[in-house]
Amino acid sequence: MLALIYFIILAVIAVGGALCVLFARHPLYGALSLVVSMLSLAGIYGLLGSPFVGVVQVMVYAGAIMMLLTFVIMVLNGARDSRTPRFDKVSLFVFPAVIVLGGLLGVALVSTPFAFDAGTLRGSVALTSATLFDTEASGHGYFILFEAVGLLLLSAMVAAVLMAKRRLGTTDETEGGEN
Amino acid sequence: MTNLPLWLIPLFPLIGTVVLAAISLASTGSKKGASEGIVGGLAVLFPLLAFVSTVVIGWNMPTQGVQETLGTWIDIGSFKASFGFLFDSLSRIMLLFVTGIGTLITLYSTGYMHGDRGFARFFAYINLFLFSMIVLVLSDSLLLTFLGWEGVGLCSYLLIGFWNADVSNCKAANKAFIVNRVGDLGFILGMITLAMVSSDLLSYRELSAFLRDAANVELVNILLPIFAMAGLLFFIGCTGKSAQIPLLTWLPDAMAGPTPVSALIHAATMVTSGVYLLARLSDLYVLLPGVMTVVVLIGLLTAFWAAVAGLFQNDIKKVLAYSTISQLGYMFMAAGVAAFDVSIFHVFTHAFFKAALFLGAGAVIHALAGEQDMRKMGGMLKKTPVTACVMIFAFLAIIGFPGFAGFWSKDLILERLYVSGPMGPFLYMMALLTAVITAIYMGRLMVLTFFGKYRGGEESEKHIHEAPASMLIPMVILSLGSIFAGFLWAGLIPGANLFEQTLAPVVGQAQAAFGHASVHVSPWLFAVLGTIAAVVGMAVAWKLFANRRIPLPKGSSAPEGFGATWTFCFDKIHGIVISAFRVLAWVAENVVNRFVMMLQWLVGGLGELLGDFASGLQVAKVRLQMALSLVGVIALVLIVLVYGGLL
Amino acid sequence: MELQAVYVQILALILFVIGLLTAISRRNVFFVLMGVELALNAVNLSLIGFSKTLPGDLSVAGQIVPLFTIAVAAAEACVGLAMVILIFRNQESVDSDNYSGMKG
Amino acid sequence: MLLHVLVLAPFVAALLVALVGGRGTSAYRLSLFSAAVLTVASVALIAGGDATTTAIDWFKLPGSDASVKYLLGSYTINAWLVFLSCVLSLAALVFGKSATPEGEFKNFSVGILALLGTMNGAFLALDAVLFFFFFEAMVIPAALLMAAYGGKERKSAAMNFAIYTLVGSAPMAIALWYMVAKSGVTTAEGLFAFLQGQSIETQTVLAISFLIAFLVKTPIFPFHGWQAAAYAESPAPLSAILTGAMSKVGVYGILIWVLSLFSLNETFFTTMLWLGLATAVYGGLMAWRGTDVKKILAFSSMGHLGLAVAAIFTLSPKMFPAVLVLLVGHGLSAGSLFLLSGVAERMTGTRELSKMGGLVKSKPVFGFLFGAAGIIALAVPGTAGFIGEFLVMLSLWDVGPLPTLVGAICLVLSAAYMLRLIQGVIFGKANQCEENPVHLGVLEGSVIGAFLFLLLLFGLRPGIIYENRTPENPETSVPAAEVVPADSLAVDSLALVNESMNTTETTVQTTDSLAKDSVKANAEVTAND
Repeated sequence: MLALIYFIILAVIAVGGALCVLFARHPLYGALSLVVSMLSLAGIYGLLGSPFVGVVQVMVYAGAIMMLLTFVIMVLNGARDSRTPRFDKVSLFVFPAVIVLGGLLGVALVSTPFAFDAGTLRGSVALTSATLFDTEASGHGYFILFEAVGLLLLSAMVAAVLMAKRRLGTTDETEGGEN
Repeated sequence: MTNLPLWLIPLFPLIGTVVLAAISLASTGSKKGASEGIVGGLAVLFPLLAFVSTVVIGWNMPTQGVQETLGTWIDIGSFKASFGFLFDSLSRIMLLFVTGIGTLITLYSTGYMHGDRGFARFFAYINLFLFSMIVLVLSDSLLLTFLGWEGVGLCSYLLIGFWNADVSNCKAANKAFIVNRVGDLGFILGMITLAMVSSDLLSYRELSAFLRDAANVELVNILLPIFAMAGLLFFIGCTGKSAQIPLLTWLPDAMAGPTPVSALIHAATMVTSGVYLLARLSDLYVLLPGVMTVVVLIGLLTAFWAAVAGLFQNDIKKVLAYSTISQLGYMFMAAGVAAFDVSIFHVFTHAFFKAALFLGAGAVIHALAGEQDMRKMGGMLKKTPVTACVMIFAFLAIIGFPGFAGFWSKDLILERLYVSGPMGPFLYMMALLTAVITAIYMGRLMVLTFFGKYRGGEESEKHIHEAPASMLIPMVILSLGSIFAGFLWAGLIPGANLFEQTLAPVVGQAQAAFGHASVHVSPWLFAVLGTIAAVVGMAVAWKLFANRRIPLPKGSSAPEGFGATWTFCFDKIHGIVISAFRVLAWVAENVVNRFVMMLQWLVGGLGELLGDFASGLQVAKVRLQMALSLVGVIALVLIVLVYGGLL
Repeated sequence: MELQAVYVQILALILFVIGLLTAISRRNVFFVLMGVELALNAVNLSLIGFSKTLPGDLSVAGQIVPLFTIAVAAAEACVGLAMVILIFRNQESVDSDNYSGMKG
Repeated sequence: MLLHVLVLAPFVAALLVALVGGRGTSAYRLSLFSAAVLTVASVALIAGGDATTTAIDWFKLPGSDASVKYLLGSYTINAWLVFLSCVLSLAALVFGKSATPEGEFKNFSVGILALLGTMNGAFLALDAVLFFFFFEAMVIPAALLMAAYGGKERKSAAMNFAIYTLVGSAPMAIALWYMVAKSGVTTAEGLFAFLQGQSIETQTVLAISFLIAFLVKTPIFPFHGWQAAAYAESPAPLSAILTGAMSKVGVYGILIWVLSLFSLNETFFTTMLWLGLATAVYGGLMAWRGTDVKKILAFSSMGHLGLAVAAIFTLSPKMFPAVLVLLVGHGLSAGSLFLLSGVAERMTGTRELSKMGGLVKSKPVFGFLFGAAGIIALAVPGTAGFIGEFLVMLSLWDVGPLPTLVGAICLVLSAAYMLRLIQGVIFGKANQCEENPVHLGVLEGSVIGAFLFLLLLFGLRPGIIYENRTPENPETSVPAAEVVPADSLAVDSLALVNESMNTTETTVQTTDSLAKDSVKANAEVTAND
């Protein structure tokens, strides 16, 4: 009962934050409300019994990524069109389509019987580390995946540095990248 | 008994071909070309060796002949064929005169072709021809004969188109090859028909044994329609190779080749292979009286038609070409009344006198620096006496003047025609009439060429010269042959029937089986009538042409007016067939092909339209694209849900 | 009334829908990025929610995968923002419609 | 081992040439060397008789539990076709040196070697999906080479070629997928066993789907729209490979992947027989009217292959050697004619027959080779072409006289257009200036010479081609569980098809068969005497 109440509170905050993102005029407001939404999601993760994911959510998402985003928004704030209209003709098509999609999925969800299982494992740090690094118990798969993600992050960083350097970006290259 | 192996005979010309072809190719780089002495020597040497080995083998030949199998050619279970040679009395005679006359004409050519750029090439072809011809007559099965059969056709093509810088020569060569191809199809289909019964029957010996065996009479009777079909098809092959109606148009055109080629291939040897084939298959043909009637009628028609056509020709070689066709008609007539030995005898004598005539004509042409129109000749008797003598002997032989070779053979043919059956007297009369016409057109040729005054220009008269010795020697030898060859089977002289005795083991049984009407007429009567025909013809020719003013030619030497209609009527018929195919080809290209292409473009155009339509749907905005892709996502979700049973 | 598994999924669905709407219908490139992040979060939530419906060891995968998702999202944000900066330098615009260079 | 080498080594060689081969002669030498080694390997394959590799699982086909096997096998017919593709690729590389622009030879040779690998793969594959993979893959290098080094209209010709062949094999892909999904096996014998249980209508539909792909590849009227342009616009060495080896994949496919798999009814055979004959006549007529040297050769190829297809569908017992000899003979003779016509094109600067001529005078050796190749292509007795066509006519006769007659007309037509071609190219007056810098290289000339020699050799000893060289092994019938010899599969099922044909056939006259028997008996009796 208590869990449900917590859940409802957190869910309302999360949805509210998300709606703020959708309707915000300025990206900065949007970013801030997104942080709120993510924080409440972290709470829900904890509520559901995956505290480690929640913590990572707070640290990486709400902390690092959103900070980066906010920073960039502030840097580029002088853009002449940072206040573009929120919605246009495309939205007229997108809204019904997405709502139909959501409706379909919702129907599917509601009509499918499933429930929490009492025997689920708690997503603690211990469990996570054991799964990721104890290769004898859980096989090599996760470990290799973990290494690969590390490599991906590294290469993403390198790519970002390279792209952001002024000299390297010629007009042609950017257009190619965009397409 | 020790003897030379049979494969030695074709081997020599084959070596000659390879050697001469190598010389020809190797000497293309040099300006002068290979030494004519060496090339000529080699060219004569190999046919001569073949002739010698033929004589040696022929001398020791047992009566029933020698058969040699060299190895398997095709063996696919239901069809077997092997390389094998059969040397019996028939192939002996054919080989003797093929290699003998071949050698003589090669010798002649060394003089005739003197100074030509393709000297070595010419002799390579000639040797290849001799090889093919030897294979043709020496083989022991139809399939191997066919190798020689197409081989000689191929050499004929190469030699007619020898001077290939002139496209008209090439056209004549193509015509010869293609018309021969049509005949060859008859040959192939005939072989296939026989092979349907059994592939063993393609072997001459097996075929004869099968047909002669008394135990097979019923079986043969059942199979008679198949055999009749095969016989007819083989005869079509013969009409192609031996220039009989309806496939005869190529031979006059074939005169585009060098004259020795005309003498060797288109008079003495290759064109007679049809007659040879009929004699080879005599056991088959005597069973088929219907087919034999066709053969004799075609022979008669050809002989008569070609003789008349010979009257209209102005080109000296064309006259001889039509005369060859006409004489071949005689041979087929003889074969058609089952007188195979006589037909081969006429082949034999004809080879001598027609080769002599051609070589003589070649010498005349040589003397006149390439002039072939008889209307520009005349009075050559004094200028080239040796040539004239040779020609006169050969002329007397061809018209059947008593004592000369042609007299004996033609006389025998006429006799056999008369006694052949109910149609005999009619055939005899027509043949005799043809003999008169033969004498007329040949007399015309002699008169226009050798008598009267020279009608060419003053300038060219000075250059007239007698041919060199290398040309004269073969001519003299051949003229001797055309005088004396007939005595091998002189019907009037008792005991002088060596030729008949020789051939008896091969064709005797078949001829006896055919059954002649027992009419008995004195052979002297035929001889007298034949002589009268020759004399009358000569007299008419002399009367008509000796003192008449010959109109000087304008333009080509082709006949005009009625002569042209008569001469070219078969060309017209061929033309109709060819234009039918041309129309078919036109339809194939312009209707069928267009239609297929149109279908192709229709489908292609539809595809292009669809593509344009699709690319029109494409939008430039990334966002819109993503939005549109939502529709797809929805569709996918719907599908999954519906199939998952959730909706 | 207890917390039901389906509630979590419905929340995830709502968040996903809002994220998708933001990503597609907003023109400002920052909103596009944020919409994508939101949708990713919704998916993470869905994964964890479903993993809790499974017994024992089976539930582990659903709790590990969101970690990787977050890492990939970090990489994506990193590269994406670098690209935004780069394009902004050339085009002086954060309107995603202006970026379109596609040929139809 | 040899089989693996023949399929995989060309790709390795192509890779090596691409990586190591420099600008100049090293690429030439390397590619020539590898092609020569492969040719030797193919000869060894022929000499070694039947062989199969052990199956290696490759991947699972989506939608079925069948696992595609990498399984190769050789029996008489495909070993010879592999020989053709190897030897023609070697020739193409020899001629390619002068036929490609300066410095482009490396890429050209990479393409040719890759093409060789795919062709060998298609010929040797015993697994249907593997076969299909190679069958499709060979279009890519061929179309690329065509588009890169061809004549004026090369782009559209290559496009046409690629679209035609790829679209043509789409039904085959579907039919194959259906069969594999249903049966769960991909090997030929497995599919054969599966198909035995299907109704004749199902089999016919599937067979037609297969057939269309092969008819397009061969090509058979009316699926020939791509052919003339593709052959004419390709660089001559590629045309030689296209006609000499690649078109044989179509005939091979009809023989092995249609006839031996499916049991079909007589209507089907008759239709295909007449379609083949129609192609033969049509090709002959079109070649006769053609004005472009390479188009004439293209249509002539079409005619010959039409005859081969017609022969296949006679289902006569003589058909197998007939088609094999015809294919080998045609591959060599048409290949050499295409190669030579490419040289002629460079000598005269045109492909128009009316503008060529006189080459025998200015280039005697070339003239000799061209004339000889042309005459050999006429099926003169003593050449492989004659044996092939004669046996084809024999097979046609088993169906009836009318098909034989049509086949015979094709022979006359082939004489007509081939003589026209020879006359137009090498005879007549020379239209070009004498100082032509293009010459036939020594190596090029000797390659053609070797081809012509082989044609003569096969013409005199055709047994070399159709004899089965498998060493006699009395125990082969016992351990058949593991590896079924591929040849027995092909031949057995063919025999089966024949049987089913013969039971329905009524055209064989009883008297004839009676006569045949008694003649045989008679011959034996006389032999004993």
